[in-house]
Amino acid sequence: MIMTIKVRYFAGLKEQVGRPEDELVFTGLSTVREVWCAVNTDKPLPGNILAAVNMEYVELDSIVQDGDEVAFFPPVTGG
Amino acid sequence: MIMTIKVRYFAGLKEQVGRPEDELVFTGLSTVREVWCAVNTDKPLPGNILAAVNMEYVELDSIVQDGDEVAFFPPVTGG
Amino acid sequence: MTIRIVQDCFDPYREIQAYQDSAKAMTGKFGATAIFIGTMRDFNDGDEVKGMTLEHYPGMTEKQLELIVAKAQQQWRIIDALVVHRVGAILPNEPIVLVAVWSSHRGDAFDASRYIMEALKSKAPFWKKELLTSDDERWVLKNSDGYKTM
Amino acid sequence: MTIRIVQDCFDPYREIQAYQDSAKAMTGKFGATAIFIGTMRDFNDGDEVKGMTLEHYPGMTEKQLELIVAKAQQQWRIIDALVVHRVGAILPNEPIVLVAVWSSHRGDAFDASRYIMEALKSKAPFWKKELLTSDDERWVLKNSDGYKTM
Repeated sequence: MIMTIKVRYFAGLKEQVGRPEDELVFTGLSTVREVWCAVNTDKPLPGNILAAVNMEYVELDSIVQDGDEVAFFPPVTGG
Repeated sequence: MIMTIKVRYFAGLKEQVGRPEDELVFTGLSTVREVWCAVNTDKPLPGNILAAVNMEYVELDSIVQDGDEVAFFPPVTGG
Repeated sequence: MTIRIVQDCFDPYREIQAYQDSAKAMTGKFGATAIFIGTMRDFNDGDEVKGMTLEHYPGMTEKQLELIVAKAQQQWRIIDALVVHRVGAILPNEPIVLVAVWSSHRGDAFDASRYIMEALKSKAPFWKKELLTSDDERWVLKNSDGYKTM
Repeated sequence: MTIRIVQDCFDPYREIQAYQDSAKAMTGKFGATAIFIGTMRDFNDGDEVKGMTLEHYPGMTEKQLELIVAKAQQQWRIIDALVVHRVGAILPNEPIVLVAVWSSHRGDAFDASRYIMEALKSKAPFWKKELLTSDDERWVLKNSDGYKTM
Protein backbone atom coordinates (compact mmCIF):
# COMPACT_ATOMS: atom_id res chain seq x y z
CA MET A 1 0.00 0.00 0.00
CA ILE A 2 1.35 3.40 -0.99
CA MET A 3 0.58 6.36 1.27
CA THR A 4 0.94 10.04 0.49
CA ILE A 5 1.36 12.31 3.50
CA LYS A 6 1.58 16.10 3.48
CA VAL A 7 3.87 17.49 6.18
CA ARG A 8 3.64 21.12 7.32
CA TYR A 9 5.81 23.27 9.60
CA PHE A 10 4.96 26.51 11.36
CA ALA A 11 6.62 29.46 13.05
CA GLY A 12 10.17 29.00 14.37
CA LEU A 13 10.20 25.36 13.33
CA LYS A 14 9.45 26.30 9.72
CA GLU A 15 12.50 28.58 9.81
CA GLN A 16 14.67 25.85 11.33
CA VAL A 17 13.55 23.24 8.80
CA GLY A 18 13.98 25.80 6.04
CA ARG A 19 10.74 25.02 4.16
CA PRO A 20 6.99 25.28 4.88
CA GLU A 21 6.05 21.76 3.84
CA ASP A 22 7.06 18.37 2.50
CA GLU A 23 5.29 15.65 0.63
CA LEU A 24 6.11 12.13 1.67
CA VAL A 25 5.28 8.86 -0.08
CA PHE A 26 5.89 5.58 1.69
CA THR A 27 4.52 2.11 2.21
CA GLY A 28 3.32 0.42 5.37
CA LEU A 29 2.24 1.68 8.80
CA SER A 30 3.98 4.72 10.13
CA THR A 31 3.77 6.96 13.19
CA VAL A 32 3.90 10.75 13.35
CA ARG A 33 7.43 10.50 14.75
CA GLU A 34 8.50 8.30 11.81
CA VAL A 35 7.04 10.86 9.40
CA TRP A 36 9.35 13.47 10.92
CA CYS A 37 12.38 11.19 10.65
CA ALA A 38 11.61 10.31 7.03
CA VAL A 39 11.62 13.94 5.86
CA ASN A 40 14.19 15.36 8.30
CA THR A 41 16.94 12.75 8.22
CA ASP A 42 19.51 15.27 9.43
CA LYS A 43 17.48 16.70 12.38
CA PRO A 44 16.21 14.92 15.47
CA LEU A 45 12.65 15.85 16.43
CA PRO A 46 12.89 18.79 18.89
CA GLY A 47 11.77 17.92 22.39
CA ASN A 48 9.03 20.49 22.93
CA ILE A 49 7.34 20.14 19.55
CA LEU A 50 3.58 19.73 19.08
CA ALA A 51 2.04 17.60 16.36
CA ALA A 52 -1.36 17.59 14.66
CA VAL A 53 -2.95 15.26 12.13
CA ASN A 54 -5.71 16.77 10.02
CA MET A 55 -5.75 19.80 12.34
CA GLU A 56 -6.25 17.83 15.55
CA TYR A 57 -3.60 17.39 18.22
CA VAL A 58 -2.04 13.92 18.32
CA GLU A 59 0.64 12.06 20.24
CA LEU A 60 3.91 11.43 18.40
CA ASP A 61 3.32 7.67 18.33
CA SER A 62 -0.11 7.84 16.70
CA ILE A 63 -0.48 6.19 13.28
CA VAL A 64 -0.94 8.21 10.09
CA GLN A 65 -3.26 7.32 7.21
CA ASP A 66 -3.06 7.85 3.47
CA GLY A 67 -3.91 11.47 2.62
CA ASP A 68 -3.28 12.82 6.13
CA GLU A 69 -1.92 16.29 6.72
CA VAL A 70 0.68 16.08 9.48
CA ALA A 71 1.82 19.34 11.10
CA PHE A 72 4.70 20.07 13.45
CA PHE A 73 5.01 23.31 15.37
CA PRO A 74 6.43 24.90 18.54
CA PRO A 75 4.31 25.66 21.62
CA VAL A 76 1.54 28.09 20.66
CA THR A 77 1.76 31.71 21.77
CA GLY A 78 -1.49 33.38 20.73
CA GLY A 79 -3.90 35.50 22.70
CA MET B 1 -23.31 64.08 78.27
CA ILE B 2 -25.94 64.69 75.57
CA MET B 3 -25.56 62.89 72.24
CA THR B 4 -27.34 63.62 68.99
CA ILE B 5 -27.58 60.71 66.55
CA LYS B 6 -29.05 60.75 63.05
CA VAL B 7 -30.74 57.50 62.06
CA ARG B 8 -31.40 56.60 58.42
CA TYR B 9 -33.36 53.82 56.76
CA PHE B 10 -33.15 52.52 53.19
CA ALA B 11 -35.12 50.47 50.67
CA GLY B 12 -37.72 48.02 52.00
CA LEU B 13 -36.85 48.89 55.59
CA LYS B 14 -37.59 52.58 54.97
CA GLU B 15 -41.05 51.56 53.74
CA GLN B 16 -41.63 49.32 56.78
CA VAL B 17 -40.50 52.00 59.23
CA GLY B 18 -42.59 54.54 57.34
CA ARG B 19 -40.01 57.35 57.35
CA PRO B 20 -36.53 57.92 55.87
CA GLU B 21 -34.81 59.11 59.03
CA ASP B 22 -34.99 59.95 62.71
CA GLU B 23 -33.06 62.21 64.99
CA LEU B 24 -32.29 60.86 68.43
CA VAL B 25 -31.00 62.67 71.50
CA PHE B 26 -29.91 60.72 74.54
CA THR B 27 -27.35 60.59 77.32
CA GLY B 28 -24.76 57.93 78.10
CA LEU B 29 -23.19 55.08 76.12
CA SER B 30 -25.37 53.36 73.60
CA THR B 31 -25.01 50.61 70.99
CA VAL B 32 -26.36 50.53 67.45
CA ARG B 33 -28.98 48.04 68.57
CA GLU B 34 -30.09 50.40 71.38
CA VAL B 35 -30.37 53.21 68.84
CA TRP B 36 -32.85 51.09 66.87
CA CYS B 37 -34.88 50.28 69.98
CA ALA B 38 -35.00 53.92 71.09
CA VAL B 39 -36.58 55.13 67.83
CA ASN B 40 -38.60 52.01 66.95
CA THR B 41 -40.20 51.11 70.26
CA ASP B 42 -42.97 49.20 68.51
CA LYS B 43 -40.76 47.13 66.13
CA PRO B 44 -38.08 44.57 66.99
CA LEU B 45 -34.92 44.88 64.89
CA PRO B 46 -35.38 42.58 61.85
CA GLY B 47 -33.02 39.61 61.84
CA ASN B 48 -31.27 40.09 58.53
CA ILE B 49 -30.67 43.82 58.78
CA LEU B 50 -27.31 45.50 58.07
CA ALA B 51 -26.05 48.52 59.99
CA ALA B 52 -23.54 51.24 59.21
CA VAL B 53 -22.11 54.09 61.27
CA ASN B 54 -20.79 57.03 59.29
CA MET B 55 -21.05 54.95 56.10
CA GLU B 56 -18.97 52.04 57.36
CA TYR B 57 -20.39 48.63 58.22
CA VAL B 58 -20.59 47.91 61.95
CA GLU B 59 -21.78 45.16 64.27
CA LEU B 60 -25.05 45.78 66.11
CA ASP B 61 -23.29 45.94 69.47
CA SER B 62 -20.78 48.62 68.50
CA ILE B 63 -20.94 51.91 70.41
CA VAL B 64 -22.16 55.12 68.80
CA GLN B 65 -20.66 58.59 69.33
CA ASP B 66 -22.16 62.06 69.41
CA GLY B 67 -22.86 63.26 65.85
CA ASP B 68 -22.82 59.78 64.29
CA GLU B 69 -25.00 58.87 61.34
CA VAL B 70 -26.42 55.41 61.96
CA ALA B 71 -28.02 53.60 59.02
CA PHE B 72 -30.14 50.45 58.89
CA PHE B 73 -30.91 48.62 55.66
CA PRO B 74 -31.75 45.21 54.16
CA PRO B 75 -29.19 43.02 52.37
CA VAL B 76 -27.81 44.94 49.38
CA THR B 77 -28.87 43.92 45.87
CA GLY B 78 -26.84 46.03 43.46
CA GLY B 79 -24.80 45.03 40.44
CA MET C 1 -9.19 54.41 39.53
CA THR C 2 -12.57 55.93 38.86
CA ILE C 3 -15.94 55.21 40.43
CA ARG C 4 -19.07 56.77 39.04
CA ILE C 5 -22.69 56.55 40.12
CA VAL C 6 -24.90 57.64 37.20
CA GLN C 7 -28.60 58.48 36.88
CA ASP C 8 -28.86 58.19 33.10
CA CYS C 9 -28.51 55.22 30.80
CA PHE C 10 -24.85 54.76 29.80
CA ASP C 11 -23.06 53.00 26.96
CA PRO C 12 -20.52 50.71 28.67
CA TYR C 13 -18.33 50.35 25.58
CA ARG C 14 -18.06 54.09 25.02
CA GLU C 15 -17.27 54.53 28.71
CA ILE C 16 -14.42 52.04 28.54
CA GLN C 17 -13.03 53.42 25.29
CA ALA C 18 -13.23 57.03 26.50
CA TYR C 19 -11.58 56.12 29.80
CA GLN C 20 -8.81 54.20 28.07
CA ASP C 21 -8.22 57.03 25.58
CA SER C 22 -8.00 59.60 28.39
CA ALA C 23 -5.50 57.50 30.40
CA LYS C 24 -2.54 58.17 28.10
CA ALA C 25 -0.04 56.83 30.63
CA MET C 26 -1.28 53.29 30.12
CA THR C 27 -0.98 53.27 26.32
CA GLY C 28 1.21 50.30 25.39
CA LYS C 29 1.49 49.19 29.04
CA PHE C 30 -1.59 47.05 29.56
CA GLY C 31 -1.82 43.64 27.95
CA ALA C 32 -5.05 42.59 29.60
CA THR C 33 -8.45 44.17 30.06
CA ALA C 34 -11.10 42.18 31.93
CA ILE C 35 -14.59 43.61 31.84
CA PHE C 36 -17.90 42.69 33.39
CA ILE C 37 -21.19 44.26 32.40
CA GLY C 38 -24.41 43.58 34.28
CA THR C 39 -27.51 44.19 32.18
CA MET C 40 -31.13 44.32 33.26
CA ARG C 41 -33.09 41.22 32.21
CA ASP C 42 -36.78 41.19 31.35
CA PHE C 43 -37.41 38.29 33.74
CA ASN C 44 -36.48 37.33 37.30
CA ASP C 45 -37.56 34.55 39.65
CA GLY C 46 -40.05 33.27 37.10
CA ASP C 47 -41.79 36.62 36.51
CA GLU C 48 -41.68 39.10 33.65
CA VAL C 49 -40.13 42.38 34.70
CA LYS C 50 -40.79 45.62 32.85
CA GLY C 51 -38.73 48.05 34.90
CA MET C 52 -36.61 48.56 37.96
CA THR C 53 -35.73 51.31 40.41
CA LEU C 54 -32.28 51.27 41.93
CA GLU C 55 -31.96 53.02 45.27
CA HIS C 56 -28.59 53.72 46.88
CA TYR C 57 -27.04 55.35 49.93
CA PRO C 58 -25.23 58.39 48.52
CA GLY C 59 -21.81 58.75 50.08
CA MET C 60 -21.64 55.26 51.53
CA THR C 61 -21.91 53.69 48.08
CA GLU C 62 -18.88 55.60 46.81
CA LYS C 63 -16.98 54.96 50.04
CA GLN C 64 -17.59 51.20 49.88
CA LEU C 65 -16.69 51.00 46.20
CA GLU C 66 -13.44 52.88 46.84
CA LEU C 67 -12.59 50.44 49.64
CA ILE C 68 -13.32 47.49 47.34
CA VAL C 69 -11.12 48.79 44.52
CA ALA C 70 -8.36 49.66 47.00
CA LYS C 71 -8.44 46.10 48.34
CA ALA C 72 -8.22 44.74 44.81
CA GLN C 73 -5.19 46.98 44.19
CA GLN C 74 -3.50 45.52 47.26
CA GLN C 75 -4.09 41.96 46.10
CA TRP C 76 -3.39 42.17 42.36
CA ARG C 77 -1.20 44.07 39.91
CA ILE C 78 -3.68 46.56 38.48
CA ILE C 79 -2.84 49.47 36.19
CA ASP C 80 -6.27 51.06 36.33
CA ALA C 81 -9.91 50.28 37.11
CA LEU C 82 -13.25 51.81 36.22
CA VAL C 83 -16.55 51.14 37.99
CA VAL C 84 -19.81 52.67 36.74
CA HIS C 85 -23.17 51.90 38.38
CA ARG C 86 -26.65 53.09 37.48
CA VAL C 87 -29.21 54.34 40.00
CA GLY C 88 -32.81 55.45 39.49
CA ALA C 89 -35.25 54.10 36.92
CA ILE C 90 -33.88 51.35 34.64
CA LEU C 91 -35.46 49.48 31.72
CA PRO C 92 -34.78 45.92 30.52
CA ASN C 93 -31.68 45.55 28.34
CA GLU C 94 -30.07 48.65 29.86
CA PRO C 95 -26.69 48.25 31.55
CA ILE C 96 -26.69 48.40 35.35
CA VAL C 97 -23.03 48.00 36.20
CA LEU C 98 -19.67 48.09 34.46
CA VAL C 99 -16.39 46.92 36.00
CA ALA C 100 -13.23 47.19 33.89
CA VAL C 101 -9.72 46.35 35.05
CA TRP C 102 -6.52 46.99 33.12
CA SER C 103 -3.39 45.02 33.97
CA SER C 104 -0.17 43.80 32.41
CA HIS C 105 -1.17 40.26 33.37
CA ARG C 106 -4.37 38.52 32.40
CA GLY C 107 -4.63 36.46 35.59
CA ASP C 108 -4.62 39.61 37.68
CA ALA C 109 -7.18 41.32 35.42
CA PHE C 110 -9.53 38.32 35.61
CA ASP C 111 -9.17 37.87 39.37
CA ALA C 112 -9.48 41.56 40.22
CA SER C 113 -12.53 42.21 38.04
CA ARG C 114 -14.35 39.26 39.53
CA TYR C 115 -13.38 40.23 43.06
CA ILE C 116 -14.61 43.79 42.56
CA MET C 117 -17.88 42.55 41.09
CA GLU C 118 -18.57 40.05 43.89
CA ALA C 119 -17.61 42.54 46.60
CA LEU C 120 -19.85 45.17 44.98
CA LYS C 121 -22.74 42.69 44.98
CA SER C 122 -22.32 41.94 48.69
CA LYS C 123 -21.10 45.28 50.11
CA ALA C 124 -22.12 48.30 48.02
CA PRO C 125 -25.39 49.77 49.33
CA PHE C 126 -27.70 49.51 46.32
CA TRP C 127 -31.22 48.08 46.38
CA LYS C 128 -33.33 46.94 43.47
CA LYS C 129 -37.11 47.24 43.31
CA GLU C 130 -38.65 45.41 40.38
CA LEU C 131 -41.78 46.46 38.52
CA LEU C 132 -43.46 43.36 37.10
CA THR C 133 -45.56 43.32 33.92
CA SER C 134 -48.49 42.67 36.27
CA ASP C 135 -47.73 46.16 37.72
CA ASP C 136 -46.84 44.60 41.07
CA GLU C 137 -43.71 46.03 42.68
CA ARG C 138 -41.29 44.04 44.80
CA TRP C 139 -37.90 44.52 46.42
CA VAL C 140 -35.22 42.06 45.36
CA LEU C 141 -34.40 40.35 48.66
CA LYS C 142 -30.88 39.13 48.07
CA ASN C 143 -28.17 38.72 45.48
CA SER C 144 -27.08 35.32 44.25
CA ASP C 145 -23.62 33.92 44.88
CA GLY C 146 -21.53 34.63 41.79
CA TYR C 147 -19.00 31.89 42.52
CA LYS C 148 -21.56 29.12 42.32
CA THR C 149 -22.02 27.85 38.76
CA MET C 150 -23.84 24.82 37.48
CA MET D 1 -21.25 31.46 18.71
CA THR D 2 -18.91 33.26 16.34
CA ILE D 3 -15.19 32.87 15.79
CA ARG D 4 -13.33 35.27 13.56
CA ILE D 5 -9.70 35.46 12.52
CA VAL D 6 -8.98 38.97 11.22
CA GLN D 7 -6.04 40.53 9.37
CA ASP D 8 -6.87 44.17 10.05
CA CYS D 9 -6.90 46.13 13.29
CA PHE D 10 -10.32 45.85 14.96
CA ASP D 11 -12.21 47.87 17.55
CA PRO D 12 -13.20 45.35 20.25
CA TYR D 13 -15.97 47.53 21.67
CA ARG D 14 -17.62 48.08 18.32
CA GLU D 15 -17.35 44.36 17.62
CA ILE D 16 -19.12 43.49 20.86
CA GLN D 17 -21.81 46.14 20.42
CA ALA D 18 -22.47 45.17 16.80
CA TYR D 19 -22.63 41.48 17.70
CA GLN D 20 -25.00 42.13 20.58
CA ASP D 21 -27.22 44.37 18.44
CA SER D 22 -27.41 41.72 15.71
CA ALA D 23 -28.34 38.93 18.17
CA LYS D 24 -31.90 40.15 18.75
CA ALA D 25 -32.92 36.90 20.43
CA MET D 26 -30.81 37.68 23.46
CA THR D 27 -32.22 41.17 24.09
CA GLY D 28 -33.45 41.23 27.69
CA LYS D 29 -32.24 37.66 28.32
CA PHE D 30 -28.61 38.13 29.33
CA GLY D 31 -27.77 39.63 32.68
CA ALA D 32 -24.03 39.10 32.48
CA THR D 33 -21.38 39.84 29.88
CA ALA D 34 -17.79 38.90 30.70
CA ILE D 35 -15.17 40.19 28.31
CA PHE D 36 -11.44 39.79 27.95
CA ILE D 37 -9.32 41.88 25.61
CA GLY D 38 -5.65 41.14 25.04
CA THR D 39 -3.73 44.17 23.79
CA MET D 40 -0.20 44.37 22.43
CA ARG D 41 2.24 45.91 24.89
CA ASP D 42 5.30 47.94 23.93
CA PHE D 43 7.55 45.82 26.15
CA ASN D 44 8.10 42.14 26.85
CA ASP D 45 10.72 40.20 28.83
CA GLY D 46 12.58 43.42 29.61
CA ASP D 47 12.84 44.64 26.02
CA GLU D 48 11.06 47.36 24.10
CA VAL D 49 8.91 45.95 21.33
CA LYS D 50 7.85 48.01 18.34
CA GLY D 51 5.85 45.47 16.39
CA MET D 52 4.73 41.88 16.13
CA THR D 53 3.76 39.36 13.48
CA LEU D 54 1.16 36.77 14.36
CA GLU D 55 1.33 33.57 12.34
CA HIS D 56 -1.43 30.96 12.48
CA TYR D 57 -2.42 27.61 11.00
CA PRO D 58 -5.48 28.43 8.89
CA GLY D 59 -8.18 25.84 9.35
CA MET D 60 -6.72 24.29 12.50
CA THR D 61 -7.02 27.59 14.36
CA GLU D 62 -10.75 27.85 13.67
CA LYS D 63 -11.24 24.14 14.41
CA GLN D 64 -9.51 24.39 17.78
CA LEU D 65 -11.37 27.56 18.75
CA GLU D 66 -14.70 25.93 17.88
CA LEU D 67 -13.79 22.95 20.05
CA ILE D 68 -12.87 25.26 22.93
CA VAL D 69 -16.13 27.23 22.74
CA ALA D 70 -18.13 24.00 22.43
CA LYS D 71 -16.46 22.66 25.58
CA ALA D 72 -17.28 25.89 27.41
CA GLN D 73 -20.91 25.54 26.30
CA GLN D 74 -21.00 22.03 27.77
CA GLN D 75 -19.67 23.22 31.11
CA TRP D 76 -21.49 26.50 31.63
CA ARG D 77 -24.82 28.16 30.83
CA ILE D 78 -23.87 30.39 27.93
CA ILE D 79 -26.28 32.36 25.76
CA ASP D 80 -23.71 33.42 23.20
CA ALA D 81 -19.96 33.86 22.73
CA LEU D 82 -17.75 35.85 20.40
CA VAL D 83 -14.04 35.25 19.78
CA VAL D 84 -12.02 37.57 17.52
CA HIS D 85 -8.26 37.11 17.00
CA ARG D 86 -5.81 39.14 14.94
CA VAL D 87 -3.17 37.66 12.66
CA GLY D 88 -0.49 39.37 10.58
CA ALA D 89 1.36 42.58 11.47
CA ILE D 90 0.35 44.19 14.78
CA LEU D 91 1.50 47.41 16.45
CA PRO D 92 1.69 48.21 20.18
CA ASN D 93 -1.62 49.22 21.77
CA GLU D 94 -3.61 47.33 19.12
CA PRO D 95 -5.99 44.60 20.30
CA ILE D 96 -4.88 41.02 19.64
CA VAL D 97 -7.76 39.00 21.01
CA LEU D 98 -11.31 39.53 22.18
CA VAL D 99 -13.38 36.96 24.08
CA ALA D 100 -16.94 37.91 25.06
CA VAL D 101 -19.45 35.62 26.77
CA TRP D 102 -23.11 36.40 27.40
CA SER D 103 -25.00 34.50 30.09
CA SER D 104 -27.95 34.86 32.42
CA HIS D 105 -25.59 34.20 35.33
CA ARG D 106 -22.44 36.11 36.13
CA GLY D 107 -20.57 33.12 37.57
CA ASP D 108 -20.98 31.25 34.30
CA ALA D 109 -19.95 34.29 32.23
CA PHE D 110 -16.79 34.80 34.32
CA ASP D 111 -15.82 31.12 34.33
CA ALA D 112 -16.51 30.52 30.66
CA SER D 113 -14.66 33.62 29.41
CA ARG D 114 -11.60 32.72 31.44
CA TYR D 115 -11.73 29.10 30.35
CA ILE D 116 -11.96 30.09 26.67
CA MET D 117 -9.07 32.52 27.06
CA GLU D 118 -6.78 30.04 28.82
CA ALA D 119 -7.63 27.24 26.39
CA LEU D 120 -6.99 29.59 23.45
CA LYS D 121 -3.58 30.46 24.91
CA SER D 122 -2.58 26.82 25.25
CA LYS D 123 -4.34 25.17 22.27
CA ALA D 124 -5.06 27.57 19.41
CA PRO D 125 -2.22 27.47 16.85
CA PHE D 126 -0.99 31.06 16.81
CA TRP D 127 2.64 32.13 17.08
CA LYS D 128 4.01 35.55 17.91
CA LYS D 129 7.23 36.97 16.50
CA GLU D 130 8.33 40.19 18.16
CA LEU D 131 10.19 43.02 16.46
CA LEU D 132 12.28 44.82 19.07
CA THR D 133 13.21 48.50 18.90
CA SER D 134 16.77 47.25 18.31
CA ASP D 135 15.37 45.73 15.05
CA ASP D 136 16.10 42.23 16.35
CA GLU D 137 13.33 39.72 15.73
CA ARG D 138 12.46 36.86 18.05
CA TRP D 139 9.78 34.23 18.39
CA VAL D 140 7.89 34.25 21.68
CA LEU D 141 8.74 30.83 23.09
CA LYS D 142 5.81 30.19 25.39
CA ASN D 143 2.74 31.72 26.95
CA SER D 144 2.51 32.41 30.66
CA ASP D 145 0.08 30.63 32.95
CA GLY D 146 -2.97 32.85 33.33
CA TYR D 147 -4.09 31.26 36.58
CA LYS D 148 -0.94 32.21 38.46
CA THR D 149 -1.19 35.67 39.99
CA MET D 150 1.06 37.39 42.49
